[in-house]
Amino acid sequence: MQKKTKLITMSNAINEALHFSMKKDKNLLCFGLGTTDPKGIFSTTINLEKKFGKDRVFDVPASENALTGISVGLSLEKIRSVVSHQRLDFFLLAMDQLVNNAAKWYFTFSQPVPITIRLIIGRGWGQGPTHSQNLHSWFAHIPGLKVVIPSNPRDAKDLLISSIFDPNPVIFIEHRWLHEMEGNINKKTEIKKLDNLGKCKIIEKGNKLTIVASSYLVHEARIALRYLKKFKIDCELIDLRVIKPLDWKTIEKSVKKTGNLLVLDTGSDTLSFASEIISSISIRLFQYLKNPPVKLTMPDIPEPASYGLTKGFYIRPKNIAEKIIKILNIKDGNILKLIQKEPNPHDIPGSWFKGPF
Amino acid sequence: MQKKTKLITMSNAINEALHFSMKKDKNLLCFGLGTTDPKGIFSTTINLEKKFGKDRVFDVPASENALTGISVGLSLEKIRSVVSHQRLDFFLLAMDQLVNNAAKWYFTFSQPVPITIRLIIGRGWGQGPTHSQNLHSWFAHIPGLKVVIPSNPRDAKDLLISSIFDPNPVIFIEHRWLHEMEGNINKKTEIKKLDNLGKCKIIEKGNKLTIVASSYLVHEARIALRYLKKFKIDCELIDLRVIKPLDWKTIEKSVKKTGNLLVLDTGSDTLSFASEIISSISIRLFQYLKNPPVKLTMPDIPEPASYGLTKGFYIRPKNIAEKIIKILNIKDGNILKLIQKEPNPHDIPGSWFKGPF
Amino acid sequence: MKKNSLISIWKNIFRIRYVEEKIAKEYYKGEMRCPTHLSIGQEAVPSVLDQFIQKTDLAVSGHRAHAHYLAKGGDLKKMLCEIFGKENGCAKGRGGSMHLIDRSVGFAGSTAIVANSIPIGVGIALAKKLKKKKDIVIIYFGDGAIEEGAFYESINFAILKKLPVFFICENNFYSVYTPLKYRQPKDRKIHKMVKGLGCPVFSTDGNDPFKIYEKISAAVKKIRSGKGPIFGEFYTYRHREHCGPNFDDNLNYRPKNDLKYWLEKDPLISLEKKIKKKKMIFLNMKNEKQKIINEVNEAFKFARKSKYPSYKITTRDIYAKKN
Amino acid sequence: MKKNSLISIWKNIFRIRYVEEKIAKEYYKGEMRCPTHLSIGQEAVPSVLDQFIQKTDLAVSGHRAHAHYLAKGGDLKKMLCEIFGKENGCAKGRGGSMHLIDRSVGFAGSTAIVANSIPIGVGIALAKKLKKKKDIVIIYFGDGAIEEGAFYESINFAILKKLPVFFICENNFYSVYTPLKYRQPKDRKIHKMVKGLGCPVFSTDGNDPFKIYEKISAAVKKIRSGKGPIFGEFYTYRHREHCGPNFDDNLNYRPKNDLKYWLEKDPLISLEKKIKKKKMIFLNMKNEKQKIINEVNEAFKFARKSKYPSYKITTRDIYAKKN
Ligand SMILES: Cc1ncc(C[n+]2csc(CCOP(=O)(O)OP(=O)(O)O)c2C)c(N)n1
Ligand SMILES: Cc1ncc(C[n+]2csc(CCOP(=O)(O)OP(=O)(O)O)c2C)c(N)n1
Ligand SMILES: [Mg+2]
Ligand SMILES: [Mg+2]
Repeated sequence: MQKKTKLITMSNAINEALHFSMKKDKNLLCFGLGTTDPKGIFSTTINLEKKFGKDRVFDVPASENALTGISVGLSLEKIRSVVSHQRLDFFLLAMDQLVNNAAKWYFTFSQPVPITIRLIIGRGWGQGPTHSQNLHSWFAHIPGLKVVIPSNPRDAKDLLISSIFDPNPVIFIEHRWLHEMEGNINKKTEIKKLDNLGKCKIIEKGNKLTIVASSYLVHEARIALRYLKKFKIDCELIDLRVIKPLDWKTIEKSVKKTGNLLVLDTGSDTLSFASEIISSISIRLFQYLKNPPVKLTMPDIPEPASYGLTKGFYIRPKNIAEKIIKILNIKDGNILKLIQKEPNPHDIPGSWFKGPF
Repeated sequence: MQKKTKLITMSNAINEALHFSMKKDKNLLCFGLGTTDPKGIFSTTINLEKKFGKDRVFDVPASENALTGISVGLSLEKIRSVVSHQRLDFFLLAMDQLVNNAAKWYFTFSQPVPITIRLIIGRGWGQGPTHSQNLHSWFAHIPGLKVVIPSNPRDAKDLLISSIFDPNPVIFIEHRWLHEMEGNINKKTEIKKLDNLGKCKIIEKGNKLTIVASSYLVHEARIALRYLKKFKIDCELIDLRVIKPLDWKTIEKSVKKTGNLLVLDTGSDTLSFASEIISSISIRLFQYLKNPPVKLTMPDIPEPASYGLTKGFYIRPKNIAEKIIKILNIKDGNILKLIQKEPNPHDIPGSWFKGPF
Repeated sequence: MKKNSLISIWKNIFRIRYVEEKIAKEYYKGEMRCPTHLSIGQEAVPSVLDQFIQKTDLAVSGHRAHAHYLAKGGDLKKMLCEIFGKENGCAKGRGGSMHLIDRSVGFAGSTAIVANSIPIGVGIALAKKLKKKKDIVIIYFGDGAIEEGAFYESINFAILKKLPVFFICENNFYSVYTPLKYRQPKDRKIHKMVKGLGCPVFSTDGNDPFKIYEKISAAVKKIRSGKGPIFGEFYTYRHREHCGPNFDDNLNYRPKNDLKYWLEKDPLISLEKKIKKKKMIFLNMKNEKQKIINEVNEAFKFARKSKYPSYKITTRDIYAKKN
Repeated sequence: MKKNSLISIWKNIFRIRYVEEKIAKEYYKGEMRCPTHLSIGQEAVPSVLDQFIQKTDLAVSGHRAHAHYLAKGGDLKKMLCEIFGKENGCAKGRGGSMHLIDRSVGFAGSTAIVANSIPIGVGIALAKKLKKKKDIVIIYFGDGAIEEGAFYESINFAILKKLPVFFICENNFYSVYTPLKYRQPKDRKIHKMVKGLGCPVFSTDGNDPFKIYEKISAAVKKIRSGKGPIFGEFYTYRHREHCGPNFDDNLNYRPKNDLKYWLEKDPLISLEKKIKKKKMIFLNMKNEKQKIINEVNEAFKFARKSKYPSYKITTRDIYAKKN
């Protein structure tokens, strides 16, 4: 029998989602800086132009704000579009169109605005203060937006397709360090079987503590958990996938079971999405919590460029394991002896990354 | 003996702060749409141009993004400026200059960026979805910004002066409904006696519950508390004043004392600043909390324009009192009988407001 | 200009004027509770444009949109209900005066942030072009809006993609109280500046229906032929305060001479004068006026009588549902 | 052009070229760990401008700023340390190649978001004007940056306020891999478009120091006299990939003919040819080269030897302190 799944990188999965969607919806457009260039936005838009033509797939002027409004205008005429930005930071130019138009249009005028905005978060290799900011909590604060943050190829593909066919504006956030990460996806995509946006996934089952993570941190958490399992410390790991609307049920069910909560976040600490989760859980499940909830977030500073300054800057399996052990009040000082430290070099996602961008 | 204080509206207090600061710092500029027009941004910029001249006080093209960058550029040459926007919503056009330049410049280049950005939040009288959004939690999420939200004339004056003379970019948020509210301020301003930004104020002392509020909600909370005092329910009310950097000490001290926390917020619920407070308190003072913390925020929808739809839309003393009574588990059903309901009309700050803006 | 056109233009102007005057007169009563930017004095351009466009042509606008909405055929009752905040409002009472929409006649929406519907219009035009429709898109905005980067980015894109957009700049010389000289280079002619961007342009007296007619006639034809966008600058003047029902020239922000000049060029009065001078007494002007007056009064009554939205707005209203 | 100027320009160009080539050559080693946009092929404009400006004149730039920084007199060691991420870096290692600064010579900062240092430069110019200084401000950017609304808003303000800004557009025909035709109207000349905005403009061959010299000489004089901004468009070409150390013309995104044309117009090679042709053998070119090579090699050694920042960066680093 043939296997129903295949191993694929996340950027290829995204590319497949775009091909699939453009085939399915003959009106769907795909544009943004770099969309048709030889590198195809880290390979995610490769061959789209060839396959679907210049009318539907095109490069654009550097005009992030207008382009966002243009995608809204298209959607009002029932033309969906995927607009890509190579860094989230560039998209700050477009907040007026995003918030005042895309997010509020349906509320104000009862006309849906199905657009998908892909934003890529940089990290490491000197990306520095203006190429690595993750503002997913900004987007989640805005009524009317949906916000998706996949952590693996399967989700990236499924959720991108779901985003595209959702009747609302969706912010789709890709972590640059995940692009080359491999994972299994179904060979065949059945659109009916895809989630509506708004489901978390339990990645590891466990009873002692609930860990909520998203994006790259899901992987760091898995490494930590795999390690801790050897010591019979079994935690539940939830991958958020979609942070707005949020699947509170899955998180609450898990916290009710474990009574302990650790939330990981790739954004700055103050007003991080982790804060939102801890706040809501504290409000609603106060009596279930055995210990104070804990978060592990990026500090309230931009990412510096220097290799020296980013050493120890990121959240690693060891940091996660430390928190877990502290929350669970495990005294054995030796447990953390062998856990994976920060790899060397620490500022690249893997040996495939040769810089510079 | 002459009184050392005087009664003054908040818009006059702001006007005084601007006059004071421009006199003190001969380089200080004040600009933004409407700055020199006959209405003077709700009277806050009246007479500045006459007093300090066209070079230092001027109206501008509708170019919010560039103007923000221009104020950053000025600051690099040691010229401070106050840039005013009649609605916060308009300022969404300027997020690139605010976040990528103003907020990150000092971190990146070790050169201070002393600028003050005044943003006014509309409410009621059909302001609707694009003239009434309060995004203070966005600003508080950004490393490098300071965020000030005064609730009364004295604070407005003192904090605006402190903001102007702070060496960092400060977002100064004024609630339109406070502009005509009166309060006592010192006749004489002594700059040395002013706070550095980052102090909360305890507005009412109490033992049963800590209420954290800001901006217009401080007044609604006061009404609720004054009412509840008659029933011997004494709560502590903290006015945040400056939400970044935040004076955690004052809040924590109060919660340690009362063991109960209610946070009010004029922003949308998800990722509201209330969430941040509840999250941090739950993390750090878990063992002190007698009951689950509670928040009262605006719902995750824009403000609608219609008089009909805004009925019951805002947070009022009654809503606050209800929450307090619920948290404290007070069973007397009659307590709330006489508390102030929503005034009629509910969509104006007072009879002084005749519309339309 | 054919007689029929003239009649229809005059009707448009008179009707808009009457609606706006009535709003102004009754605003003080406190029933129309929203920021309201009246079109009085600026009725001519949309009233003439109406001659050349169909329902399938789409229009977007900004904060001062009443005239654009009405001339496009937007439902008067729904507009008034919106301003009154009633559930029959064209935006269900959620938007108020600055957020008008009537998709059934091709009014695609007006928004309240300066210049922010311009990219929306360009996006709609891209859709029209991709669908190989002959329809055009009208984007209305003021002399202040062209100062926003959003305008510049949008028109660049429209030119680049040869989109069927009619950019209509109603230059009334002011952005709120601020005259052009504090906002734009001395001696700039906006249309010439836009020409430099690569867009065919024209300018004309925006209060003179005959001149407007001629210019717009040619422009719409050209845009419809697929040659790309055109930018028209129309000089005009608002009679009343920027936002609200009153006159505010007691504040002395506009030169008395200008004011006088433009009030004499009131599009309604001067058109009626011309009509009379040319002895083009058609049908029965008085009768026509009365019909319009009745219609408008009726609509006001309807709006007053209409209910406030009875539902409670909740977070369920924030997302569109899949169908 | 005086002989001294020519020598100095050639030195600038050669020095920048040598630095950039060395970065390119050694980038693969993985010590310079940041996105790096080389100026190779585009050295001429800043190298000539250097003749007309002082330290009190300030410059800002974007992602491709090495040449601008070096020609302005920016400290080479500090620049390399920044690229190597070392604590002696001009931005203490916080910014990397795209965030250069050297206030001591008037290089006010380069930033990495397209067009986003343009308003900063305009703000600095306003400060200069208010302080009645004779200094001018140089704003460097590319042909892509002019597509951003930020550019348009900024230049409007600079014209309006007659600010002493020299807008320098290095038009290398590409924004990353994307040619002008996908981004701007056909037949647009950027400088002509900008003229329409109300700014005096000129254009010239950005690889020919003699032509640049003539144009810049007049422009700087005029700007310094207080007549407001000038916009100069300089046609030039980048030799290597948009970001990174390699050649990438194997990807075939640029017409072979163009490439050939521009490589032949390499500012260093053609200048050296001209110098030789004119028999302007000055001093000892070989000697001068060696001096520069030694200096640069020395600086690389210094950067390599320098320490990574030894402090741990914390939230204490985020706010400036009152003094
Ligand atoms: C981005 C933004 N900035 C400021 C405002 C406030 N505002 C509302 S209308 C207006 C004037 C715009 O002038 P113009 O475009 O000429 O239109 P007019 O009112 O003259 O018709 C301004 C500045 C706004 N709504 N949005
Ligand atoms: C706002 C923004 N959009 C996109 C980018 C990605 N980007 C970096 S450099 C660049 C090209 C800009 O082209 P140009 O201004 O001509 O400069 P050049 O690289 O040709 O020197 C782009 C699009 C960015 N940094 N910022
Ligand atoms: Mg105007
Ligand atoms: Mg270029």
